[in-house]
Amino acid sequence: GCHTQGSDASDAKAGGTDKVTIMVGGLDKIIYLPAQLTQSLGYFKDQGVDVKLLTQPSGANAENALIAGQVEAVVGFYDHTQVMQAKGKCLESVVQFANVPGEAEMVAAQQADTIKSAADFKGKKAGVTSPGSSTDYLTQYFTAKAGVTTKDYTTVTAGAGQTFISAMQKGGIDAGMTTDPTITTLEQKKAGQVLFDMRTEAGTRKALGGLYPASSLYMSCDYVNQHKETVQKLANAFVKTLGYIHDHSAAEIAAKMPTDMKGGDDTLYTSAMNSSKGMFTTDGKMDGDGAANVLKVLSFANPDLKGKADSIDLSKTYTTQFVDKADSAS
Amino acid sequence: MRPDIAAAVARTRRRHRNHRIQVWLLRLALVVVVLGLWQLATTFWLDPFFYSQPTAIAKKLYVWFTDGTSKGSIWHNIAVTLEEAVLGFVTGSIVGIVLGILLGRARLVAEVISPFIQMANAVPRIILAALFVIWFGLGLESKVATAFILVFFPVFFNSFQGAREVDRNLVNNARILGASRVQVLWSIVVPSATSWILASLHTAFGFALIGAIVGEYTGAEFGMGLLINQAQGTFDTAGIFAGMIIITVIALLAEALLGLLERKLLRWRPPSPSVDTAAV
Amino acid sequence: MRPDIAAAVARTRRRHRNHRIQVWLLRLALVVVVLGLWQLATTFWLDPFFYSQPTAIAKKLYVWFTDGTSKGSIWHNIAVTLEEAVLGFVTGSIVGIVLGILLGRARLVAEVISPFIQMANAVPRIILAALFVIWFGLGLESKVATAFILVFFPVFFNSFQGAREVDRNLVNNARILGASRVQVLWSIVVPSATSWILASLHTAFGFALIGAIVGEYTGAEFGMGLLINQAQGTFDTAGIFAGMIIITVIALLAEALLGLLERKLLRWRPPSPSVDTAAV
Amino acid sequence: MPSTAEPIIQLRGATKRFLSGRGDVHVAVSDLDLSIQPGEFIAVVGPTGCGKSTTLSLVSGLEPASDGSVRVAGREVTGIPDRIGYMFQADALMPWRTVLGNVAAGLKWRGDGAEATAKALDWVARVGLKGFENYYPHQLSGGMRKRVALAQVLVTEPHILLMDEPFSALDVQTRSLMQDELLRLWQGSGTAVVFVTHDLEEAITLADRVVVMTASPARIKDIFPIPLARPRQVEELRVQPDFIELYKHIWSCLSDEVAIAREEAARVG
Amino acid sequence: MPSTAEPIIQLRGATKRFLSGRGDVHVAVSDLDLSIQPGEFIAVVGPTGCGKSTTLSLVSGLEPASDGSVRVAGREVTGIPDRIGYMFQADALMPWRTVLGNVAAGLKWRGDGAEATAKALDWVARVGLKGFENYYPHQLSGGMRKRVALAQVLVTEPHILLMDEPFSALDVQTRSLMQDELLRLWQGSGTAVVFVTHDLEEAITLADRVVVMTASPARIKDIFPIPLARPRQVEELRVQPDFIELYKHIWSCLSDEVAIAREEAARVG
Ligand SMILES: Nc1ncnc2c1ncn2[C@@H]1O[C@H](COP(=O)(O)OP(=O)(O)OP(=O)(O)O)[C@@H](O)[C@H]1O
Ligand SMILES: Nc1ncnc2c1ncn2[C@@H]1O[C@H](COP(=O)(O)OP(=O)(O)OP(=O)(O)O)[C@@H](O)[C@H]1O
Ligand SMILES: [Mg+2]
Ligand SMILES: [Mg+2]
Repeated sequence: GCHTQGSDASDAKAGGTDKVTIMVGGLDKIIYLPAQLTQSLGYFKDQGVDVKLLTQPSGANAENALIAGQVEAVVGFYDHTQVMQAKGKCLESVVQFANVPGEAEMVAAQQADTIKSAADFKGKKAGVTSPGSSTDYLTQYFTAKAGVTTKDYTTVTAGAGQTFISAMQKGGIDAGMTTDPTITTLEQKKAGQVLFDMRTEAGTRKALGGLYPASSLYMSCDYVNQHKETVQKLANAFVKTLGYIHDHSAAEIAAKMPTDMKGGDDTLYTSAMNSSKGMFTTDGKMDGDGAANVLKVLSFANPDLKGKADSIDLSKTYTTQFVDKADSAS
Repeated sequence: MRPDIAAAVARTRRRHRNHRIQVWLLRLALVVVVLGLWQLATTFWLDPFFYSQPTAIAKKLYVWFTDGTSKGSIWHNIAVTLEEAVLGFVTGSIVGIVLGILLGRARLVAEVISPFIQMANAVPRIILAALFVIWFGLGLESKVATAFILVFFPVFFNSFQGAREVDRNLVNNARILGASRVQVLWSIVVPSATSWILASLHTAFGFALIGAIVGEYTGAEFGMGLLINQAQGTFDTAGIFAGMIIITVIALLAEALLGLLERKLLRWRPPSPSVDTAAV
Repeated sequence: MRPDIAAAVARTRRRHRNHRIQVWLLRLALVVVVLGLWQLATTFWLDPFFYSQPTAIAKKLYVWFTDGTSKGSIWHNIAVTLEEAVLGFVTGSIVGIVLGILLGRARLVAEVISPFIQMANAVPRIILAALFVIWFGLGLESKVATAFILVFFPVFFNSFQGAREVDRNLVNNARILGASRVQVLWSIVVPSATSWILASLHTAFGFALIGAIVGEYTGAEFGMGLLINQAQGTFDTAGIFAGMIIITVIALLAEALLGLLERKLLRWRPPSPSVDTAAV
Repeated sequence: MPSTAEPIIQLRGATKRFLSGRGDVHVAVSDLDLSIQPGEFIAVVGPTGCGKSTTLSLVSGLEPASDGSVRVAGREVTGIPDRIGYMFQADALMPWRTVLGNVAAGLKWRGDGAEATAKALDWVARVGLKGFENYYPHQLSGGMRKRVALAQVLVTEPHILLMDEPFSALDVQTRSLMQDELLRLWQGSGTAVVFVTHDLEEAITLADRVVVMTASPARIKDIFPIPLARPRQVEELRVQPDFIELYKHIWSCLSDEVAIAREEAARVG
Repeated sequence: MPSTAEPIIQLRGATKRFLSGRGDVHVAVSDLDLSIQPGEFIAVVGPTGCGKSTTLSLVSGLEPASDGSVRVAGREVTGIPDRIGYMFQADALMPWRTVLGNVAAGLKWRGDGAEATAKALDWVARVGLKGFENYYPHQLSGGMRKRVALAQVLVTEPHILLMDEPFSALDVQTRSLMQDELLRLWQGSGTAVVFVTHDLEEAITLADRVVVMTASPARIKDIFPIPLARPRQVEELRVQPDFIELYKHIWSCLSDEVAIAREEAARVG
């Protein structure tokens, strides 16, 4: 295929349909499920937007594609908008899928007796998906809250999915942060168990002392200002999907997803969905305190934001104007 | 032709055919043994979650080829990857061959530039793939660029060395006979370097496929890389292997084409002794 | 030595030295021009967010080498990556050379096996890297395995071809003189294939480094790949480039060592005409 | 010198065909019948391109015969027979070994490592290359390379010695020195020599029997015994009347063939 | 045949040194002085390894002189002079081209593509290889390859022809045919020929002057004019008394050198 580049396509309205390319930081991850689900449910089409979903294994390069103008929007972690502001780039979240990270800190089965709280991380190997990722920052933050510094334990890059599972089974990591369906798989294989469940508000507050809005749809501020109509249509579609998730059972949602994305194991996927589906918001709205909490975490761990919390204007990192309208529309 | 000679020629043909049959049987046997051991091992000792199973992979392939994938028809995904790989292969080989041969004959330029080429060769391609997305966008171009860069280096280095290995007698003779620099390049250096270049092309198409797939990893809408990436994300080990098998089969087909080309280009060679010349 | 001859020899030495100085000056000029253009372009036209800047990279390198990195001393990270790369390089080259030469001389086995090797060569290395982490864990082994697999194929293919290209006259002569199969291999095939093998080794160390880094990307505690991955994760373009520069410098040093080896092994060659033989 | 023992080399109806270019068959030698006794010195002459080198390659076991039988020391030739020496028409020195290394190679390969260097040094001197021991082949002239190849073969003391135009690149004087040396060595050694040359004088000077081959495809046209007394002194032989008589006799046979070869070539295509 | 025009080849004090193995210097030829007129036929003889091929490579511009001057057609040699032909001592045919392709190469490279094939076909026939046009070099015998190389050079009709032992791999009859052909072609063509050979008979038969070189390092020992009438008939010449006289005279000069060369070699190392 000869793919037209997103930036050219966005301005071209073919037969009254807006064309939008969205880069998803892992189309198959359950935390980013609304993207594929909206497509499967046909809500984009209903709104008159022609959406192309691209995928990328790590969220970090997604921003690059966004800033370089290769795509119009990214489905990824909200915290990137803050980091980007520190780098002088304005990005904003327009639909917030979840106010919790959707991650869980897992403890390897062999270490279940020794690691019972953040304070027990001393001298252990803590797995993260990749250095400089949100999992890295969250780990640093919750251990620091328990008085354990990064010097006291080893951070190990363990990837996501099978490499993570294998590392945990083989003792390559003693604990580690990951998302579903890895969490559910680890539990089923009895290779690890949940220490902090940041798929729920309670667990997130326990680990981080507040919410941590993560999975979201964000765009460059310029684009949002210049294409309000299109953004509104996207917001409408996503909010409708969030409603759908709320109103339907895990099995019903799973049935809407392409078989491939479930990895051929329907029951595993459904049970993972079941434990994760609670994290999604119903209205796509950002929790303001949560945004502030994100800044707190980042200004602790991210080298660009360290000690610069004051210089960040949170109001420029997200907007609820579109979801507000979408709510009233539905 | 005298009858005894005709008989001898027929004998040779027969021997060739028998040899080919033998080779294919041995290959088949090898495949069967490997698949059998794999199936056995994953049934009794190894966790198929990590190692998958031939039967599971076969099932996956069956589904892909009958029902299609979540990204549309498998053929479409293959076509996308193939297009990227072929473009990268063609451009990468051509540029590699041309630059390699030219630098191989231009000593001063080669001496000045070669450390930089060595450096460029050591740049990890995954990082480059990320940069290419920024420079060339998410479309075809960035994947072709990744495939290009993977193909370019081995082809370049072999062409370069091949151009330097040319028999000096041949070059001298051609120069005396009135060949210009360009003609020496074209009539002496290129044919001499052919076996070097072909040796690198044997690996190059595999690299082009890898490049296309690495490119698709960095962001794509369709393609085998995407399917594999997705399989990885969903713990679908059978899907990973199924994707790899499709890729390797493509590579084999390309290799077969390349073999034909090689036989054509190197027809002037003395046949290898063991199979071909024995008693016509 | 007669005085006029001594003078002539001295003249040759001088010419050699001048040539070397010239080459180094040209290289330096090239570096300066490229860096200058880069700095200029990123100051006036290009976004340094994507393209970074030589000055920013220099600063980053300075910090790394004085204050260290978030993953400890930069030397430690270099050492980790280097260890993985060297191990992968050594094992990959040895296995590649040995198998390549043996298969190059064993026609039937080669015919049976070669399609499988072609297939293996087309398996994308990032997928393999992930599989290796699963099979061998997060430690040294999985990175060495990735480096090994990247090094193995080019070396194997070149050794294979080199072993097949051997002058048949030489082999016949050796056999007549009483050389056993092993001796023919060792005394005729290996020296003949040396330039083929060395050509592949030139690319191989770069590949070993890439392998180590790809391995570290997939999972690691220390290493240059981790630093680059981290730089990517934090949008630190200068960090990405700084990491790449360190890697390429390592590759260059390795290349210099290899050059020494090459000159030693190929001492028997007629010197190339343009520089060496001109009027002693 | 021919003894009546069992022949050490025996060709019976030996034929060699090549597949040429586009599938047609080229008959290089056809129906050769020839028996050579141990210790016999045979010279082979014939027009260029007739198949002399091909005949040697059949005896050496490097090329299998297409038809007929080739026996060496009573055994059908399948691989390379024991204790055979073959000096090729083309250059076959190892470019990565020095003169000394090249000459010593055969002995080292056969496991006589201990005396290899001493013997090799001796042989390098015998072929007149003292002082060039550490030169690489590309640093030698054409004639010098030929002499290295000669030393390389002779140092292994073969029982059967096949030589393909060994002296054609040498000047006359060096050549007669080499011829003398060869005869001196061969005398009484029991080695059977098959010596291909295009120089009839050389053939008669050296051999017990001269084999004249026909134009392509080569057959044996005639075999001439050379009843000149041994030991022979190369330089003196040429002016003896028996020699001149023999020369004329064989020459008339050979020159017919050469003429046929030319006509043949002119007629074809 | 020598004219009194400006010499077409002129060596003055030409010297060539090589860096051998471990840094020592080998003097291959030293202080050569030689002038060759257009249309002259010069034969060069000398003991093997003395530097004959090196001398040709100086004239051809393939190797620069270490000292002294080499002028061709009045110009100092820096690259390859125009319209020069050089038949190498070693094999230099392109293995990937057929006989015809090899012979036609020179003309095609010089841009005479149109008649290249016709002329090449003619030359293939003249060297007696009709019928072998589509053979690849590896399918030919040693002598046949030499003849292809000969045709390859002659088809380009050079003004200066350097030949390094061109006929040494040919049988006597083919050789004299080739010699005749060469003389016939050269006669009146104005081509200057430098013909290296180790066969003094051949040298005298063909040349206007015979240059005898000394043992290594080569110098010119003597130059003998050959006052035999032209056109010469190769076969008949050999028995003429003048010829035999000349032969004896030059031979005594040459054989001294060969003897010195051997002693030299024996003394070194
Ligand atoms: N591989 C081959 N394929 C086809 N024809 C071949 C091959 N090898 C040799 N021939 C042919 O066989 C014939 C005999 O070749 P051979 O080398 O034996 O001749 P020769 O008598 O040694 O000649 P010379 O004296 O020139 O060396 C030639 O006509 C040659 O073309
Ligand atoms: N590249 C080189 N390096 C060192 N020495 C060389 C080199 N080339 C030639 N020589 C030496 O120069 C001398 C002359 O060599 P040349 O090839 O000119 O001899 P030639 O007279 O042609 O002998 P032949 O009749 O055997 O062909 C020889 O002693 C040789 O060892
Ligand atoms: Mg022959
Ligand atoms: Mg010579």
